[in-house]
Amino acid sequence: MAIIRDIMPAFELFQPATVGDALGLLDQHGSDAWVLAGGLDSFDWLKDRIKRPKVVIDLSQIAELRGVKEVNGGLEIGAMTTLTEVVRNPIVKEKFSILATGAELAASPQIRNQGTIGGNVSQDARCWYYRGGWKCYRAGGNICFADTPTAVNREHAILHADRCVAVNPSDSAPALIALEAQMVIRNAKGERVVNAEDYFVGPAIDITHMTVLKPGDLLTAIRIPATWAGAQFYFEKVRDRQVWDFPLMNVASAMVVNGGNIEKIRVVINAAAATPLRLTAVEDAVRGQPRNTATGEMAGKLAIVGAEPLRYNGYKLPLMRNLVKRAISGVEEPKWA
Amino acid sequence: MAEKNNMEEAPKGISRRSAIKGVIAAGAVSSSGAYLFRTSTVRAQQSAAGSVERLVTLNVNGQQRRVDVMKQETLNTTLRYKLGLTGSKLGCDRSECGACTVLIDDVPHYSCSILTHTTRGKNIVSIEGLEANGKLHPVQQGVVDEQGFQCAFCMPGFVMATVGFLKVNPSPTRAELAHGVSGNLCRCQDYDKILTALMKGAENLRKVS
Amino acid sequence: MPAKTTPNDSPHRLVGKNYQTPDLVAKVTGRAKYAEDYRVDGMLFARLLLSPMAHARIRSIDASEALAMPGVKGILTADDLPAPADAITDQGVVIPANKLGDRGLTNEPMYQGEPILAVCAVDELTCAEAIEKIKIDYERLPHVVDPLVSLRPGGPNARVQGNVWMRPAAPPAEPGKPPLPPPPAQVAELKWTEEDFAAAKDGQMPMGKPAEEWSFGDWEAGLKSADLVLDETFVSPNTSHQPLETRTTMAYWQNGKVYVHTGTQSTAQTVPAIARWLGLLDEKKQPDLTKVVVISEYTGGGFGSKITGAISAVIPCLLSKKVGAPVMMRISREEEHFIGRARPSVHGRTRVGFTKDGRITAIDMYTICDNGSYDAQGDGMTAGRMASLMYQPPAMRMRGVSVITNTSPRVSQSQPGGFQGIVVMEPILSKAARKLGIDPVQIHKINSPEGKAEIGPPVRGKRPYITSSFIREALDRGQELFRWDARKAQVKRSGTKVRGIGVATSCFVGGSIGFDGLFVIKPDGKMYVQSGIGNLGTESVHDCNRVAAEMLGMPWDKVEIAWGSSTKNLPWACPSGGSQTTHAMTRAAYITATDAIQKLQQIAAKDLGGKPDDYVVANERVSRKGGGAGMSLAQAAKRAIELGGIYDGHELPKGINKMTATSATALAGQGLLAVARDTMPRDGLTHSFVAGFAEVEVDLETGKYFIKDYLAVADVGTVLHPHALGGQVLGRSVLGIGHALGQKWVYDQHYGIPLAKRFHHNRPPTILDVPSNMQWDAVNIPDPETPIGARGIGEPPVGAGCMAILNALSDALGDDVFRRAPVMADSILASLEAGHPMEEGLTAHI
Amino acid sequence: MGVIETATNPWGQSVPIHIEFYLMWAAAIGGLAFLMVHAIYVQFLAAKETHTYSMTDQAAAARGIPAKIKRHSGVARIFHWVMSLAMFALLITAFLPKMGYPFAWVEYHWIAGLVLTASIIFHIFHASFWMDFWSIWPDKIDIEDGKRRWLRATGKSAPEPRKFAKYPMENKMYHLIIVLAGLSVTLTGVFMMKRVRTPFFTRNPYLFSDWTWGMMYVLHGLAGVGLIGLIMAHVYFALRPEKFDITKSMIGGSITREHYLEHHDPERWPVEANK
Repeated sequence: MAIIRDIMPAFELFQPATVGDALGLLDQHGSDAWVLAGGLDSFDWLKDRIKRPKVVIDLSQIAELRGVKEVNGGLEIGAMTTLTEVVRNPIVKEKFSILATGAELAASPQIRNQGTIGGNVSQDARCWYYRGGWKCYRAGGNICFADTPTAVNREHAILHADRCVAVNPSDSAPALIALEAQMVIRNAKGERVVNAEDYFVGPAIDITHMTVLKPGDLLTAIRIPATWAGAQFYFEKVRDRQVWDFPLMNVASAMVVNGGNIEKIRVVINAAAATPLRLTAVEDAVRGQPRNTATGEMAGKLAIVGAEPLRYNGYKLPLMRNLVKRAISGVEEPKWA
Repeated sequence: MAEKNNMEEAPKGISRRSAIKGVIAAGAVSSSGAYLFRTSTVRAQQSAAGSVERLVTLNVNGQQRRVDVMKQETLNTTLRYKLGLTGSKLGCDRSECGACTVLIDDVPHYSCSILTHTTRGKNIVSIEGLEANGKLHPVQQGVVDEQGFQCAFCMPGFVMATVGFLKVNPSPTRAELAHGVSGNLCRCQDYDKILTALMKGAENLRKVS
Repeated sequence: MPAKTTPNDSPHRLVGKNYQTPDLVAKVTGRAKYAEDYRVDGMLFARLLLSPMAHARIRSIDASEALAMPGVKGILTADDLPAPADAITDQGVVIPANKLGDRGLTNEPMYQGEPILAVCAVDELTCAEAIEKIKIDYERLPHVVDPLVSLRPGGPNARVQGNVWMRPAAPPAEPGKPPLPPPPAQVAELKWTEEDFAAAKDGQMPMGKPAEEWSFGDWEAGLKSADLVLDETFVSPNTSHQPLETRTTMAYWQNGKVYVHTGTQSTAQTVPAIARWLGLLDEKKQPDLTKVVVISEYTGGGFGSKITGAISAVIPCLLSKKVGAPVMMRISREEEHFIGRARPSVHGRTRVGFTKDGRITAIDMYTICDNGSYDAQGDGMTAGRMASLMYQPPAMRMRGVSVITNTSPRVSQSQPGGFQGIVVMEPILSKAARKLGIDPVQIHKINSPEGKAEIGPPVRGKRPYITSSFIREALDRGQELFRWDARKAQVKRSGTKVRGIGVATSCFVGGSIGFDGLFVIKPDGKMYVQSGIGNLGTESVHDCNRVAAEMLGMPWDKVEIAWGSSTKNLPWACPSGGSQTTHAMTRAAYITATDAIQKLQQIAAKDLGGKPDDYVVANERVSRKGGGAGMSLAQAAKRAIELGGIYDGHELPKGINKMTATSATALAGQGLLAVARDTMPRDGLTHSFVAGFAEVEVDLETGKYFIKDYLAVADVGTVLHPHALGGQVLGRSVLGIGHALGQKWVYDQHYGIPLAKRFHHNRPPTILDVPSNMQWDAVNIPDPETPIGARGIGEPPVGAGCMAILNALSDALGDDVFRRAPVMADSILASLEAGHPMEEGLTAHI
Repeated sequence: MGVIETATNPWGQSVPIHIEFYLMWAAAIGGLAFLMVHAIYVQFLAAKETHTYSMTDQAAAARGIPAKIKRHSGVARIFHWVMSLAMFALLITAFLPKMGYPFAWVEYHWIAGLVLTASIIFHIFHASFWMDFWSIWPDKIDIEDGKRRWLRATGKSAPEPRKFAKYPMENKMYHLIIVLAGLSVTLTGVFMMKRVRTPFFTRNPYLFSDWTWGMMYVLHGLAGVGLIGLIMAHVYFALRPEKFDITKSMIGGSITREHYLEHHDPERWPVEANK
């Protein structure tokens, strides 16, 4: 079949007004259905004619999926809340600013105006072989084109690669994991809640999916507990272009410092592996330590133990080391006299 | 051109399951111009019960426009090929360049990357809708004042992004405005002059409002 | 930084002043129509089927299932294309057709993404579904995407015929006769030896047998006598032109004429181009200009890629003829990546000798140009030519080879070859400055051209020279405006940040000659100017005519400009490319205005007595010198119609272009018609110059760097239109900066397939990648060899932009951190970590 | 539903990538069906076996045939069990994720594969130099006897089949099929290790053409699903009471003299007499 791109194939479109209706439709259409949130990831697949769902279920009309609610000092963010709405939310800004920072660094203003927090955490890998329609492991094939002697894999994984070397590109995911967020998933049978760090799934377990969502599942909300409200946060994203670019790597940390010592901490890195990585070994090592450069450096070195670079992504080792360091001891800003 | 029709604004948020389960016959609306992306003669797109109806009313530039819209149709296609509004350009069709930017309920969106059906019941403003009473919008006037832009293929998108951004931040610094329009690409790379022109536009807008 | 300088202190009435161009309101209201904005009754759509393979031969095409689909109207394959026709210029010179050129569709795809056929249907969705039903039997052929791989012994050839473009030497001239031009370039096979490859060490570019070579002076002695000799390899990237408007075209036929709505850099020159591509030739085998109408009021960028439109335009033209309906062929962004042309990458290895005080003694340069799949690209050799001008070596050897690869076709992009020459040379200059302890601005000044400086190899025993250069003045101005010395003294490192400053100079052709002007002064007293220039928003389509209006004392609001459609009786004009237009078309405007003035003087003398010389033209009147009798231009226009003959265009001068003559004839009798061809003398070749200054700040922990400030100072002769000039100076600077920051191509070498096809892969700079306040200035010294003194500007800022940034970066980080452009966070970080350049220097497309 | 799943390679060519995974269920169901049919046949339809012996126990004892007859050396038994463990590990790691129980299987799979490969290589050497190499391959008599059994089972008259040499016909046939499947799966598997990350090689999926690789995956898959059925059958027979003696011999190493006399022909499998 000759290949042609850039014209969306026809599909049946449903715009349910309630979550219940949406779940009913998902249940009815099973794996034929494609869930459309903001659509920024979906339309690429559809316009490239690589994915051809029979049915598209557009969640845009479901009011209950949208908005930020304060719950017990924490937040419940509807999955269809746009990134801009998250960024501009006063409580997010005040108590959980790391999420605002991360979300604001995603993509471009127009994308943030339409792209949703649920979509941002559930987005697919951006490996250019995979997105180019090459039939790789992630696409159900039997090869990883990005890890071959001639592959160009500058943006790919240095950790936990298993056949597939793609990375998770989300900017809000590491912030959410640092905040100990929980994902609320509903399907026709009921609701389940998973920790943000368990929401993502690596290729070793499921090579064709990025998250634990199964056909019929809907991410309906993200809950942020009060636990880390007002903690010390650090978020940094390194990217090639200062807008509309995926992270070469990003880091998020939430920290409670007491008397100069790190009392509580969560550190998360993304674009290093197929899932955002919570660095528990680093957390354990720095807990109780003074928050200073030495601790940061130790943490950085520890973070990259076991990392395996590919031909073109060796820079990700020092990058991850330095970002983890900064996430713990901060960045030394220049003092130009 | 599509007929103007004030009668049938699609109610927002109605459960489609409970809505009328009508299958609109293909070709029923042939008034929407000849340049249709599969809307009429070739192959009827079957509608399943409960799915969206193809005949919709859109609020574009303050007018109610009745139009036959394919399920997979993007707003940009509808504007350009069905409503004759070719001011919104298609530069990449992948939400990367911003040339297609329009305002939907005052918020800048890439019209190439939103389904027309998603915009039912919302106020859509394209570059053609900025002029009022034969006068350029202050932001447009800023561009004229400063001879902003070169080839100007990106211009409608930049102007719309600016108009949207200024609704949130009417007095931006140069750097803030640059962030505001950073979802738009100019390949003539005339960013400096563009920014000067848009800053002038912001100034013009502050004067009139 | 000082406030932005706007050279608006022009002594002229119109020239050098800002004004509102006549196309601006249409653009800002969305009413401006680009090719895809046109709608015609019964319009059909076409889409392309592209080759999935990097190199293949098509055995058979089975489109029966597609053609049987309802709504499918037709198919166009390479077999439907007319055979490439030789071109014959109006001087009768035969330009033989390139039989190995791009024809729009092909049966031997030379790169992945090359169009094989087009399907026409009632809508795009039907086209797409039909294309998916077409079965093509391909025979896969060997492919190569890396020039060095192809040059290896036994390496694959991208074409069946070979892997390099060779230019056979010109036949020896017969005594007493002018030398014959060299025959056109031919494809041949060239392989280097294992020894050639083994001789290159530590990331150096290997150098085997070249395809082309020139030299002047004793370069060997120059290198031998030098106090410092640097031998550096540097690689420039392949970059797509990526105009924001793709090469979408809509075409239909009416009364035997094809109407083509498309983007182009030259309304005038696209007419013969399309006629030739379509095989529409007259009895003299010249393109039949009466059969083609080009409509292109607005073009969404070209940068060299739409120089006379695009060959793909023939597809909707021919499909439209075949199916008997208008056909719109929208080109998607991805298709634009494949067929939209790109700048060829150049691998350069250069040995440069310096004296202790920084003067270059000799240059020995070798370039490998990644030619892409089709026409021979001259960028590699032009690099040497421009280096010979910019750095004024007393002696130089230039060698080069342009290697054909199975990658998308290349074509000139802003500063073609000149850019690569600057990119290859500037790191050496900046390294030499550090090694010799000379200020970087100084080392540029020491080696800069001045006045009628020489350029390139000798022609007939003598080296050609340029018209003028004031780059030293630009460097002085920049040094001051940028506060170079103060910045040099500032602290370099603080925290994790290092900052550095850089300067680079750059040059390119700044104008051509020999084009036509045409306007009519009508009895309504208005001046109706015909402009054949393409409208790319550089505003030269309007700006150049300000010269004529100025000379005639015509108020600007009484000037009407016709442009954008060949139905509008346009004169022959240069394409808006290669920075030709400002120079060429102000000259044409000047000579045409001179023609008008002479005619006005003659009419006045006829009616009012005396000699024509007794009259002057000013303030919309032609009147006797020192006051007295006169008539308004409106009256003169009326008289011109009565007089007829040369005055109203019924009689035309010899030597003007055929297109101009046809247009003038159509306009005859409407008023005083001025028409002329630029035959004015010019001593030297016109070139323009830019000095770029940059400060960057690098984060040593992430490898990311940010441009803190940028200033470009242009030496472009007289400033014509400050707003437009500023747009060009900084716009083209940012195009160059993009080459420093991240623009490149990426290919999978195994399959020969491009991976970076989207904006976020190819990374053209965004508004946040450059400072939100950039600066520019122009020295504004007129070029002595052209009446208005204006030269073109489009090209030189590019190289200066790219290399001022990279020189600033090496000022911050030291030598040997990077050796190819673009320089991105990954290579900086990895190299800093390792203490030596980590990025693969020579592998193509990574 | 075909046997091979194809995909479009980057050049737009259709190439095989692996078997259709429903074959896994087909093999399992097929295997199960065979067992059930066999069990039913043996239970209800087959003529009850009459026990005949080559000679009396006493006669055998008199001839010095020991009470325990060595069937498998210790080394051979270790080999068998190592191999069987590897095989189970391989089957579980290969098919459990496909059956909807995802886990990180790849590393276990190739490690088990290496164990299997190593044990097979060992076995080949061992069998070639330290065992009676030919004893496991069907010979002319086996084929003739096979025919006889078939004729008799289908109610036709045929001479009585002779008793077996060291290995019964089923054993030999089974071994033969296992050899084919095992070699297919291990040979392709070793090459496939070039496609995943191991400490041994740099990954290089471009070692062969897309088509060759695809066929290798298909062969690996076919042999793999084949092994599902084969292993099921093997386990089934090992547990069947009439074969249990043989199963025990794979643990203890010996069969009883009685079993020997009943099933084997001392002429074809001479046993060293007690000295």
